[in-house]
Amino acid sequence: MFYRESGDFKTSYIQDQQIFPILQDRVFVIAVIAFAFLVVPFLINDYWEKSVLLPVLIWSLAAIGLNILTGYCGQVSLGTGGFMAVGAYASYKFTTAFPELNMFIIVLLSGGVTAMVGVLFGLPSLRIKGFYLAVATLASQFFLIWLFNKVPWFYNYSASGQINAPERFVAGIAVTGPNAPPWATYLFCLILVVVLALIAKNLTRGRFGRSWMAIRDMDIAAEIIGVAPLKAKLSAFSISSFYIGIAGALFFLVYLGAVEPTEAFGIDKSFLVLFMIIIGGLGSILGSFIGAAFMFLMPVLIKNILVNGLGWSTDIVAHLIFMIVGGLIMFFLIVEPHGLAQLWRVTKEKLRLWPFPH
Amino acid sequence: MNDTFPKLLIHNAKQFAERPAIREKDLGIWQTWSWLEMRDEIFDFANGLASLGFKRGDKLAIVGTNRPRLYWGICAAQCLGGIPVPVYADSVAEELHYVLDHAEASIVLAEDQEQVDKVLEIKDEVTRVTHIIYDDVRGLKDYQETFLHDFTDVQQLGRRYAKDHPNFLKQEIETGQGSDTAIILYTSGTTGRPKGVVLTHDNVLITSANSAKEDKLTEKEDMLSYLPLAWVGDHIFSYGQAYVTGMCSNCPESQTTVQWDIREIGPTYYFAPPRVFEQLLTSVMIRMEDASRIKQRLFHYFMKVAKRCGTDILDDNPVPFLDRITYKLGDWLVFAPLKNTMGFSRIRVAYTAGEAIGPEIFDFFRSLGVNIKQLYGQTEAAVFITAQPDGEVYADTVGKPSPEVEIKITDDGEVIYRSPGVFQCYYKNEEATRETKNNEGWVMTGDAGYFDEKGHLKIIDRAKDVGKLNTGALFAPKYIENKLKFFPEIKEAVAIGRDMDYVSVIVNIDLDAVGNWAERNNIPYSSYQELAAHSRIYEMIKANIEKVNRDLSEDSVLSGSQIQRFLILHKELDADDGELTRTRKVRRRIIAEKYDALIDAFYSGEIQCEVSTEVTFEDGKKGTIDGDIRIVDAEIYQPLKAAS
Amino acid sequence: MTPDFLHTIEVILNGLMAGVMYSLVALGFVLIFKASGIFNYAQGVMALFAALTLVGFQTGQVPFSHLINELFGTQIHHWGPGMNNLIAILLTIVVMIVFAWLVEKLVLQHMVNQEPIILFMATIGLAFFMEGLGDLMWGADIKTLDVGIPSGGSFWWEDVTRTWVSEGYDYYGMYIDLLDVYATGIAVLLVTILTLFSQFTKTGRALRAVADDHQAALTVGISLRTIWVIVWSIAGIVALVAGIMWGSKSGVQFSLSLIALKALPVLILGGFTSIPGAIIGGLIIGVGEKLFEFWIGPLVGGATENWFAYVLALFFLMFRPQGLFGERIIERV
Amino acid sequence: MQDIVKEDDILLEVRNISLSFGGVKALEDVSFDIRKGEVRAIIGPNGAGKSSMLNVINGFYHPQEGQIWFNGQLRNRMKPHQVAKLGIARTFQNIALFKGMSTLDNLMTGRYIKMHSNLFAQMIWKGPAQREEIEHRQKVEEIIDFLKIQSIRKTPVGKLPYGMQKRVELGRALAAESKLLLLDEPMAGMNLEEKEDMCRFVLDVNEQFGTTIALIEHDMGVVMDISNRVVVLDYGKKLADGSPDEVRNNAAVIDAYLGVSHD
Repeated sequence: MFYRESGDFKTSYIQDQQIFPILQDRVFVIAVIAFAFLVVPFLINDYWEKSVLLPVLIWSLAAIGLNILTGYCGQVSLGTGGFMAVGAYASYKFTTAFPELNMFIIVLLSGGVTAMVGVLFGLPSLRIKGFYLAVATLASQFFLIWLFNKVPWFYNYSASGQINAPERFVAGIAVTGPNAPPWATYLFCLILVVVLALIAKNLTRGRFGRSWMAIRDMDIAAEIIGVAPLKAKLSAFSISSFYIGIAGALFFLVYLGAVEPTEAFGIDKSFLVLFMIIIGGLGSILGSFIGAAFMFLMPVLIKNILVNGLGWSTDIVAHLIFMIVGGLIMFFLIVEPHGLAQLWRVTKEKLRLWPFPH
Repeated sequence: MNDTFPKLLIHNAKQFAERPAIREKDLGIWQTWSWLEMRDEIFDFANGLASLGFKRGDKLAIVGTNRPRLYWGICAAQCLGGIPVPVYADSVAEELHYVLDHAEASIVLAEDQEQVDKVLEIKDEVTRVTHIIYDDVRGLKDYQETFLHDFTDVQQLGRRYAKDHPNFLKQEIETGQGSDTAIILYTSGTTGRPKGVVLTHDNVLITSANSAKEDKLTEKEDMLSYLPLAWVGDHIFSYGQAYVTGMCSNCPESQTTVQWDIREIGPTYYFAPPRVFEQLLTSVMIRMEDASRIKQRLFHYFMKVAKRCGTDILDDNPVPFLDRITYKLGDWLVFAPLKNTMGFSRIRVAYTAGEAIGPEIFDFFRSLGVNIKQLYGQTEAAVFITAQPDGEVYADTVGKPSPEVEIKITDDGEVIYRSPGVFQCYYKNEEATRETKNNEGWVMTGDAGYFDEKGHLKIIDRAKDVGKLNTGALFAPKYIENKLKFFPEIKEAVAIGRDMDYVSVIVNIDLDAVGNWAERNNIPYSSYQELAAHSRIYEMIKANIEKVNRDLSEDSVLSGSQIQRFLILHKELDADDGELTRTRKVRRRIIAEKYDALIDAFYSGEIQCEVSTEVTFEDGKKGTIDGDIRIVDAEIYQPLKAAS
Repeated sequence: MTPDFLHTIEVILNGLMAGVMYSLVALGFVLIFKASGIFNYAQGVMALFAALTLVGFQTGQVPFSHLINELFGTQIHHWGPGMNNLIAILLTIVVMIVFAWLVEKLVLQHMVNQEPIILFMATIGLAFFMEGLGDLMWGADIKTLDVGIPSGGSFWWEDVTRTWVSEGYDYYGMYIDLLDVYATGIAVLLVTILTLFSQFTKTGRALRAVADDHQAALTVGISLRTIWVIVWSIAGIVALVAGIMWGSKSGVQFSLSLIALKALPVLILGGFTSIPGAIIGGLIIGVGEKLFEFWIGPLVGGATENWFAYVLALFFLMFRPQGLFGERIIERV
Repeated sequence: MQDIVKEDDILLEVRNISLSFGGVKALEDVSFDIRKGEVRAIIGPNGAGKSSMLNVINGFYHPQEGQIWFNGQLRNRMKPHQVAKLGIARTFQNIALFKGMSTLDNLMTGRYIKMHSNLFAQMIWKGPAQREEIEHRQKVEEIIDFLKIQSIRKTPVGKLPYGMQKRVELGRALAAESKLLLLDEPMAGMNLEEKEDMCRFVLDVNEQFGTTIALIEHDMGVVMDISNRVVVLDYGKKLADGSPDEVRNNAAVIDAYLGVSHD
């Protein structure tokens, strides 16, 4: 209905291969990003920052990470929580060890560390597939968490065993610690998320992305074509972990501020992110955002309505949410295994053909 | 003064330099050549031709579909003062043989393996052909013939040739003038051998320039070049007007992908024969059939709105404010998306011609805001004889004389004209030329027509088919039949009346249309015959005929030839029974013989008539259908205006 | 014998018994996987759910009482004194069967010939759903479960073992929880029943047929769907048993559902398709993690049970992906 | 084709290949060669070991005995993706396309070994990565044009009809611009018309790109017309080897096909 593609033709492969080939889409996306950068920072307040924007951004990042591994390369992982923890602890060590280091660099370094750990735990994927691998990744989940609990070096021997984010600045403005202004933390995350999302898109639409999808769709054929499974899978693991690590770092530094590993990065987080990409859409960057927003905001919304609205007791609502989430997962896997992203794609096709049905 | 296309090319390469000159959908994208690039491509090829010994006056035959390189071939030949001779891509070997031989072509530019094979097949008979050049190498790799060249190789030769003869091409182009022959177009004559229509640069240039000015075409236009290269229309629209205005012509990926390609390009300037629009309309209706309830509601509601005020808004006549609003809404919800799916979003000017277009088809597109207009033209006139100016568009006229065109109606009603576009002669066919063109340069169209009070030309029929009733009133069977056929219920109609007292019509109903009408009104029927004989159907047809009579009565010239009596034939007219040509044209003589009984009945005033006709079934068996056919009288209306 | 040695034996014994517990859960996985190729992550939650339901019946709780009270402001909690264990257990079994039927009806039959990994994720969803449901029905508070299985240390065994120690050491004997002993007994019983069932009943044979290949099953004349319902019911019952054991050992609470996670490495060791494998795998893990904790634990700060099983499984996978008893996977091209 | 050939005309040679799975013999002492630029057919009844032979050639299975010579050098125990780099591409009997991807992406993936831009270039996209992408897109488009699959360029291959999928898979193999192209029952399950198209394409590939082609078929029909030489396998043993006519008239072959009992 809104699409007017006629006359918007491609005279070069560059045009043909852009991320959003349709003019209207481009305009829309640019508008959204502009809004996020130029308008939101002036409207944002503490509530929106802490209970909506930051978590959604950060979870989106984690979802993108897992989607690269699971959605694009077809390797299911239940170790997301563990890898986020790695990112968090790495960032903690870096911030405390090098107080002067630029925060962006710190975050990226943490991602790098996680990437290496990811490769390590990715090795089994060369021998094993499917849920065998999924189970194997549990090892990383539990082992890593245990590690951060037991080895004092990680939490700088603090009595509580917790880690706390020190106050750090970007261009003289605090982006971590209690005094960081909402708009600053928000922009800090937003920049990272936007840039990283773009990079993820570039990777997935290029040579690497195709090798991953080849492995996912038909690993034998992929090998015939010359894709080395080792390279493809490990690169997927490392890049995926890189993203998840950064998400973990932000989760700790910017969002929570103080972290106790079993609490913050338990197995439930691994499942949460997995659900995000299932519902959002496996193999879709956009889906990662939608899924993250949905899975995080849906419970918040329900809580607001039932607890604040109808004054139900929180634990009952919590149970309800559990049921709803579980139900939704089954529903989506049955009805639309490609998630909300696919639903969006379908509607879009309809709109393009409007008023015709097909 | 740029009086030839090569000169125009040089000029455009300066003026429009980097603007797109031609595009082709190839390898997944619209490969584009700017005017500069196109000039160089053409010059290289021209030099190449020269180095193959192509001289002033030589003929370059061009066989294939719309491909940039074939268009370049036209101009390249003209650069050297040679004469391009496009040939229809679908013509079979002997047709090709005739043209190559008759035109004395010395070099053939062929699109691909298919065409090359055709040429090779007849190569030995057409001895004048010295070289064959092909555009698409696919499948031609291991052809050994030495006289076979790849287009790019020829261009290579050309570049070398240009080094040795730096000023050669420049001089050749200088020496060319407007009065030189620009092209020979062979008209696929319905009768006898095709005739080669000789047009000069002036012919093509001036008509193109005039018509382009009329529609204010600029270098910003995009047009889809998908009609046969060898057809004069394409030559004017995709070549003549393109060079004159500097606009861009776009070649589809292949003949089968046109509908997608047009959707992508979204031309601003477009030509299509009526049937194309007709097919589009039907496909729209069919596709809407399986749309959801709401959508259908939406669609039909807003189409009503469009019917009410769409055309007026297009011609910006006064329209009530509320209508404007609803139309805007409709445009956003239905019209614009619809045009988008058809590729009509950007159309500024679209033309249709060749035959009469159904009014409701015509109005459908115009009410959507697609500015279709009709024109009347001929190869002999380099197309434009008349055209409809913006804001003066009617379904039943072909418009006003184009600039610099004089038109007269002869005493027996034939349209004749004189214009700068008038062709020189039929190539090597003196007496055919004399028959069509007298020495003051007036050309016979062979069509009968007249000017209505708005000053628009109306074509009513082929001149030879037009006759008179005994009353002396003018009688144009085709005109009447077409009007009848525009009703979906009527499939075929045969009007009788030449040298009779009044007009009578034999009608064939459309089994599909009437059939499901019958189902909806639960009228049971087992066969065409049964349905045809049904009284309700008769009523329906009668109503249609009377509508036609009313139109006719308003017509200053034809009001005398209203339909007095009609019948619905008990069988469908069929090519297998020789009643129609394979192209579904009515064979009047045969019908007159076959159904003389009916015709007598018409004029002996009977209301009932027994007939028994022989038919051929699908399996070729013969049989007879007997029928007892009712003949019905129709209302005749008083002429509104006295015949002029 | 030195006390250290005896300690080690004690650890091993405890390990074995813990292992039996794992095996009990793993058993449920294997059953379902063999019959339907589904890796049922929800098995652990099923145990929790079963236990909750059992307690609910025993104590005569009103299902969904919290929700009802929330909605209508009522104050109902119990409908009566409860019922005796046997009836409660039978009722719970019925519930589990109904549940199995529902799962097949609402989920599985819509997911035939989906990739295994998708089904796996679906069962994760199922697990979440049931967890929410269980808590909503019976309340999330920790409940004690007692079906009359004796528990506590066995003094007789303490006395016996005390005499084993060599002269000159003072040793107080080995501690073994009776519950574990009974659990082991019941586990053995259960396995034998299952084996008999699958050997000597028509349905049992059908189940095995399905395990081999689905087409074959159809020719046996039992529809795949009934098979699945049966298998899920059995798995449900197994879950109940496991639930009772764990429940009476450490109370009925959320953490119960986590034993599912512990069962996964067991399966990897034992192979997804082998009942004996599941049992032996369970024992290995049980003994392994206890010993590891006993020897290495103190050096690295303890709590190694959290991960030992998984890491063990991980290394194991590297060298024998198909597990101890699983069939060899041959790459078809 | 003359029968005495110089060493360097031979593209691939298998010598005394024996392969067995846990006692089950799939191939027994099979030897034959494939010459540069020829169309070589490997035929035989179902279960004759044809596919196993292909799997040996591109490194899925490693024979217990025998050698494989490619382009004049011995290669043993190579992984499939290494074999691909040597320049051997193949299609599969039961189509093995990347269902989740469009036709275009499938073909682009086919060029994987030809592409080299590194991770960081890929991340930034603009610049080297994009340049490479486009250069290869052109190549792929030529193949799309060659196989006449323009209209399905952007359709997910999962949605395509069987015949089309076969064609796309051929395209993916072509995209690798390999020296040797292995086709595993390219015409299986096709109607006559599709078969003829496929034959046309196979021959065109062989003529236009000069690619050496080895194809497997279980029915003799079509293959005989398009192949220069035919090797016949049965029960894992080589039954005959030679020109189509020789093979057609070979007694043993006739038995194998008319199903005369083996003893």
